Amino acid sequence: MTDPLVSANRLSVSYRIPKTLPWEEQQYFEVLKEVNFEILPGQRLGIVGESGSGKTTLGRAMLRLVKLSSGQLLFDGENISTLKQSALRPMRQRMQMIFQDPQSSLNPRRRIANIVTQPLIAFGKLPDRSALRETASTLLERVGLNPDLIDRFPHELSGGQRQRVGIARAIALEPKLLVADEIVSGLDVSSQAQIILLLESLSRDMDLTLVFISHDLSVVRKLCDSVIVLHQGRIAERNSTDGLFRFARHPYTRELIRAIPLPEIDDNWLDQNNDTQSKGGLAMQIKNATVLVTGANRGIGRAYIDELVKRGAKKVYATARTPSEIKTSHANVETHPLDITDRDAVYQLASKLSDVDLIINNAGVNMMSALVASDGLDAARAEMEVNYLGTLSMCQAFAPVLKENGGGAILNMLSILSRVNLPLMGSLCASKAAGLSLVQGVRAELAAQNTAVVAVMPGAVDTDMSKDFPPPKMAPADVVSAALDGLEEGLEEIYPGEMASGLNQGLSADPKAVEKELAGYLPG
Amino acid sequence: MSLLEVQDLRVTLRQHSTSTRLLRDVSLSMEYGKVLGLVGESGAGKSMVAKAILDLLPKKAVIDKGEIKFNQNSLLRLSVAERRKLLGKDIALIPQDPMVSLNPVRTIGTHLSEGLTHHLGITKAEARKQSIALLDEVLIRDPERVIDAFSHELSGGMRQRVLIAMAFSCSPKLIIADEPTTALDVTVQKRVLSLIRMMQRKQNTSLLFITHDLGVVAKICDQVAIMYEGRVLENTTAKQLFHSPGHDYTRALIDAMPRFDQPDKPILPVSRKLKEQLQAETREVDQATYND
Amino acid sequence: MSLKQFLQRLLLALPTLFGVSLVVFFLMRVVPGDPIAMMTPPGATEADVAQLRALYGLDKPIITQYVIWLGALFQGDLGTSISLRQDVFSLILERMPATLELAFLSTMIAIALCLILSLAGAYFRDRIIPRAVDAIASTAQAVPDFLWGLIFILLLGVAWPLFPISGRINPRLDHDLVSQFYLFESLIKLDFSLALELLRHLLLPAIALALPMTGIVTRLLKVSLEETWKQDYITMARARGFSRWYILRKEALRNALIPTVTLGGVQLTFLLGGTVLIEKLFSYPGIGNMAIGAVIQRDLPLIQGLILTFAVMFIVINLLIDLSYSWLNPRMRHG
Amino acid sequence: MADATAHYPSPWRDAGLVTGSLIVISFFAIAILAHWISPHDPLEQDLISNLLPPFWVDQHDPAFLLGTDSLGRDLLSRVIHGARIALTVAVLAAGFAAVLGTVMGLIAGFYGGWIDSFISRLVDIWMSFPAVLLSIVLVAVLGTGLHSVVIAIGIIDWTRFCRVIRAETKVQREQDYVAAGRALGLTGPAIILKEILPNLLPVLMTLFCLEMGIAVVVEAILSFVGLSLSSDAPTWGGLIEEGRQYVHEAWWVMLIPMLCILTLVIALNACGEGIRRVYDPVMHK
Repeated sequence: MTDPLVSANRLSVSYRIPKTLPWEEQQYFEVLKEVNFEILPGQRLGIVGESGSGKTTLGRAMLRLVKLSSGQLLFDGENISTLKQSALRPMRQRMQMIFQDPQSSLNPRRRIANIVTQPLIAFGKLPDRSALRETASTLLERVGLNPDLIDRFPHELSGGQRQRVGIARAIALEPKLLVADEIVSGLDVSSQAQIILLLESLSRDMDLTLVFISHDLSVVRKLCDSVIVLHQGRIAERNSTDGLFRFARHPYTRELIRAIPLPEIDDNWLDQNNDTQSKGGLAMQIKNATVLVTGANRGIGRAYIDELVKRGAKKVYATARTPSEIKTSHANVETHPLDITDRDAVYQLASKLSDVDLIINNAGVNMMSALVASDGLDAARAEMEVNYLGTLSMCQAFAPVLKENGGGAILNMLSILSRVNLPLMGSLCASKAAGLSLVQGVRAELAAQNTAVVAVMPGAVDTDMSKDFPPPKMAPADVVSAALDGLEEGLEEIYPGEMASGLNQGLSADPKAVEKELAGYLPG
Repeated sequence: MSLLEVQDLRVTLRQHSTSTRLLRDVSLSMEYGKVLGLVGESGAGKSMVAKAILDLLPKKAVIDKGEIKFNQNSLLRLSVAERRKLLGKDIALIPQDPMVSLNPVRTIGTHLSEGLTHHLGITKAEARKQSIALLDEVLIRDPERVIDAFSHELSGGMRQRVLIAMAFSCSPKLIIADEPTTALDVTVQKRVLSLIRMMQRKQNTSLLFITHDLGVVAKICDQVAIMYEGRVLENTTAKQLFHSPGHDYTRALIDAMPRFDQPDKPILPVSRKLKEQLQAETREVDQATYND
Repeated sequence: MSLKQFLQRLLLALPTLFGVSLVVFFLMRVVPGDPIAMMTPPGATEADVAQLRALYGLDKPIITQYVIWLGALFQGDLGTSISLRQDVFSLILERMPATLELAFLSTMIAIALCLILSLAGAYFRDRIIPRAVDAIASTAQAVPDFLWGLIFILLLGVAWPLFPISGRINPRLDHDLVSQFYLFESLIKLDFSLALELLRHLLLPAIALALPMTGIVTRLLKVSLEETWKQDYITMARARGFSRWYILRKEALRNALIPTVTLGGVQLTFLLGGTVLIEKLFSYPGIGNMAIGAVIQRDLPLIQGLILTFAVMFIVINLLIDLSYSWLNPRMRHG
Repeated sequence: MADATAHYPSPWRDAGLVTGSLIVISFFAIAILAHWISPHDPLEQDLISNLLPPFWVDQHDPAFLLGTDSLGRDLLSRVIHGARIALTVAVLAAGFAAVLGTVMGLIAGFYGGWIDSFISRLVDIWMSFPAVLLSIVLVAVLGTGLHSVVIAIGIIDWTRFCRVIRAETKVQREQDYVAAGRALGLTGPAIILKEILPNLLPVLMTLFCLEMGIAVVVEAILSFVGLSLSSDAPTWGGLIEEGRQYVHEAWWVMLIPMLCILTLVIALNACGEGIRRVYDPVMHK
């Protein structure tokens, strides 16, 4: 693996708040709060945030243009967090910046030729002054400007032209790292497109590492390969651009994305209440997701396939022990045979389906077996084999795939029986309880790789598996719909239906009463 | 029947010996209770249209020709005093930058109530009561406190809410919103847009919405006029615009937008050829109307 | 302004005051030139000089001298004037009202002129009035008070002798004023003929002092009003149908005053400092005139006392300006 | 990007600047050529023909175009030589104040922090004295003579430069082009001298012109109270002081030097304002 070009460890920047009276305690305003990140060579990193999020400060801190209050900053393997400006000077050839406001970043008293060659002169790379005009012309041509402009003053150019001059100055020294701070925000969409294309081609041709600071997610999506979302001085989320837009995890990121007005007529867009926040967990959008569903041949599994397609999933892998039973006519549904108790098969499939970002562990069995009242361990073993071990295999096999794809999610179909016990089905309940425990453990283990792990715990559902249960029973489609809503909202535990949510509330209020009540609930 | 009718409006800036056309025979028509989006890049003249309606044209800008009819009355034939009576009462403005559009030395309450006392002739006490109600209407929490606050004590989104309350305070027939969300963060923009549309629907106001962002147009406008160099290139419904844009320039604007939901969509700057063609057209228009 | 901010300003004034005392004290002693030489009348003997040295404590180390001087200062003891052989403090107290009356009248004239000129310049949109205001203001600003004084003496004192050009009151005039605030007292006593006589003496020096300040503040206030006029909140007010005069008064003036007040404060101290020369020019019996006399008489204690008095007045003016600034600008009020 | 095609107005088109500088240049020419163009020795007394009126008044003597003073010295010659003293003082004192004030202002404005507080406090202390009184005292302490006048004015008026330059430097320092300079690794002094100072030149030139005018007046004031050069040196202020004594008998003794000061000061102001109008993009914003 290549070494990062920039790496920041608990980087903080704070400003002193001026004291009114000398004996008051010094107050600080923290702009950046212990930020950690790495930038690999050649990467195009977008830094996104709203005003006051600290994004400009982060850009300037990277180049040590503001004073760091704590933390470590490595550039090209060298610790520059405490270097003096004089010691930094030679490194500045390798790191350059383009500023937000081309009006203020170009000295109004200098001609364009002097502005763009200034870096070369500062580093003694232009020993022959007679070459100045020629060099300046070449630089202007590289950024798509007419070389005739070299004798002009900045105020004689248009906004887009000035921004190009800023770019020309920044690339004059052929730096490794280029930080561009909101450089298209003041431009018309047409000039903006030109500047984006210019940056794209420059960074490709010059092997630049680009840090692109912007409030505009659409531009970042176009230009960058990975994104940091800053919120109130902290990194809310970091992911590949693709990953971020496909499953934005932080509620703030999701709000940002939802607030982008797409040029598509949508009468409801303004009515969608963007104050509904996530419930604190990681969330994932189904739209454009690639989903694998186990046990897709029956009840809930089938409902999942339909609902996923309806919600705009890019691709659905429907798996079952006997794939021929999966009935679907959608073009983007692909069937695969899979027995989740067959660990090798699970791993084989994982290596094949490398684009999955949502796993729905739906497969499960119910042997309708009591605990003490049954003889032997076969039923219990079979249930554990599928409900617990099979699901675990799936998690083990697909976790790296999800990581590769930016995080993704695992959604495990459990039951309210994970939380309560039913007489005569104790064995199933135990396996489902193990499943819940599994969810919690896997969630903790995969938190670092940004994978959501969700438990869905419905009450009785109207499927062939629970045909012996008395009503009321939920329709599978409703369960699925509630589960996916919860996932999109960022819930970690989803209780579809009244029965499940009622029991969940009861459990947190008075578990004993629930136990008593359920003692009389008998299937069949 | 339309509320606002701009007909062949031609505005020229006369400075020293040169004169520059700002608006080239602009015609627009707004229906009651509808939202008309006025779209263009900077310098397209969209704000100039607003200024002409609001009697805010710069001193050196002259209306050479054309007509602005509001409610069947010609605005340009009214006296200064008569026009002032309309402004703020029947025609209101939501400005671009909420950070600088409130007077820093006057309280929010003064801003709101001076319009009410001036235009509706109610007492100060009554105006204060109504102002609090207005702040409540634009979903400001704790209006009793905000009314005595100064603008620097409020966030950008709050200030824009106050300005929206000011605009709607006298139940105007027409509101001109001049890039009302350009200066705001995108999440705040969405809330402010929701609020503007809520108020607009509640009072059945006509809204002239000036913006450069086609995304915003798609979300709030019924009709759209595309402007370039002081000319209206296309005048159509929003649905039509995004379904099949009529003018090459409109299509070019849509093509130049990056879209976060379509990362693979190429972004194309407006081509030089198209711009040259448009500029040539502008010159033609100018020559043809030189002697008017 | 919050109490805290007021405290801050007071605290900031302390080092200034301390610095002032240092400068006043050491200026006379450290720079080349012997203060005793400055004080002694021609033809003094060695012994006289030594005696004088001891009398003023000048034979002690300089730091000790400073401490003694400062200590006396805190007790309101500014020493004894050499030329007038009187307590410096009471001398200053006696002359101060004359200067204060002059400065006050002058300030009032300046403020009134500034407001009238700049509001007129900003209100009218034709070509003549704003340009006339500009011309008046630049001339008033370009010519210093000293020259204005001379011009008035020549024009209104000599060529058309409409006004007296020296003194504060006709010395032959009998009056029964008890305080040194002649003008204020006569106004309180409703003795308008006396007040008029006093005003005739005051008017020329007061206008001469007021004009430069009027010029510079008018220009800034007018520019500031024009800048304010371009602000979006003014555009908002115009779009809401308020009249130009209403907007100018209610919306623009106070904002425009904010940058003006700071400059006005500086100009006010210049005005006060200008009394030194104007009083001399018009033989007006205030502390400024006294100061020049003290320098010519080489009256060290009196010079020190007077400079300190001016410095304290300047610092008070600056504090008042800070207060008015925060009254004008709500941003300052809430810290 | 208010106006992409804005140009600085041509200095030749600015009537104030052109007239002002023409007047100032002619004053300089007169001062330099004083020896050759003055009809009399400025110190030569002629007690018989004292207090002669200028040419436009009856009973004037054609040998003394602008009349004579109380000692019968030729006023024209005295005024011409006075210009020499006035301008020497103006250039030297304004130069002294400008260098001192600009250096302090740049340092305070650019570096901020304690050094800024220190310099600001120093300015506060300075501004707490009435300038005229302080210069009179200074000259009294230093002794009369050209050098004391120059030092007195410079030492007092550096604050005028310091305050403005400090404020402007603070504004410039926040501009991104300074950050761009830093990103290029330019050191503090290099940024001050190469990036910031050139942008302040118009302001500096304006201040310099205004300060020359102030110096001319202060020199006149010092002469007026008898503290400038030796008492018989032909200074404008000295003439005014003399004229003040005979103002009822011979008003022209006061009028003529006064007109000289007035013209020069207004011309210098016009130059200063003109430079600001023409060259200063900082002000244009």
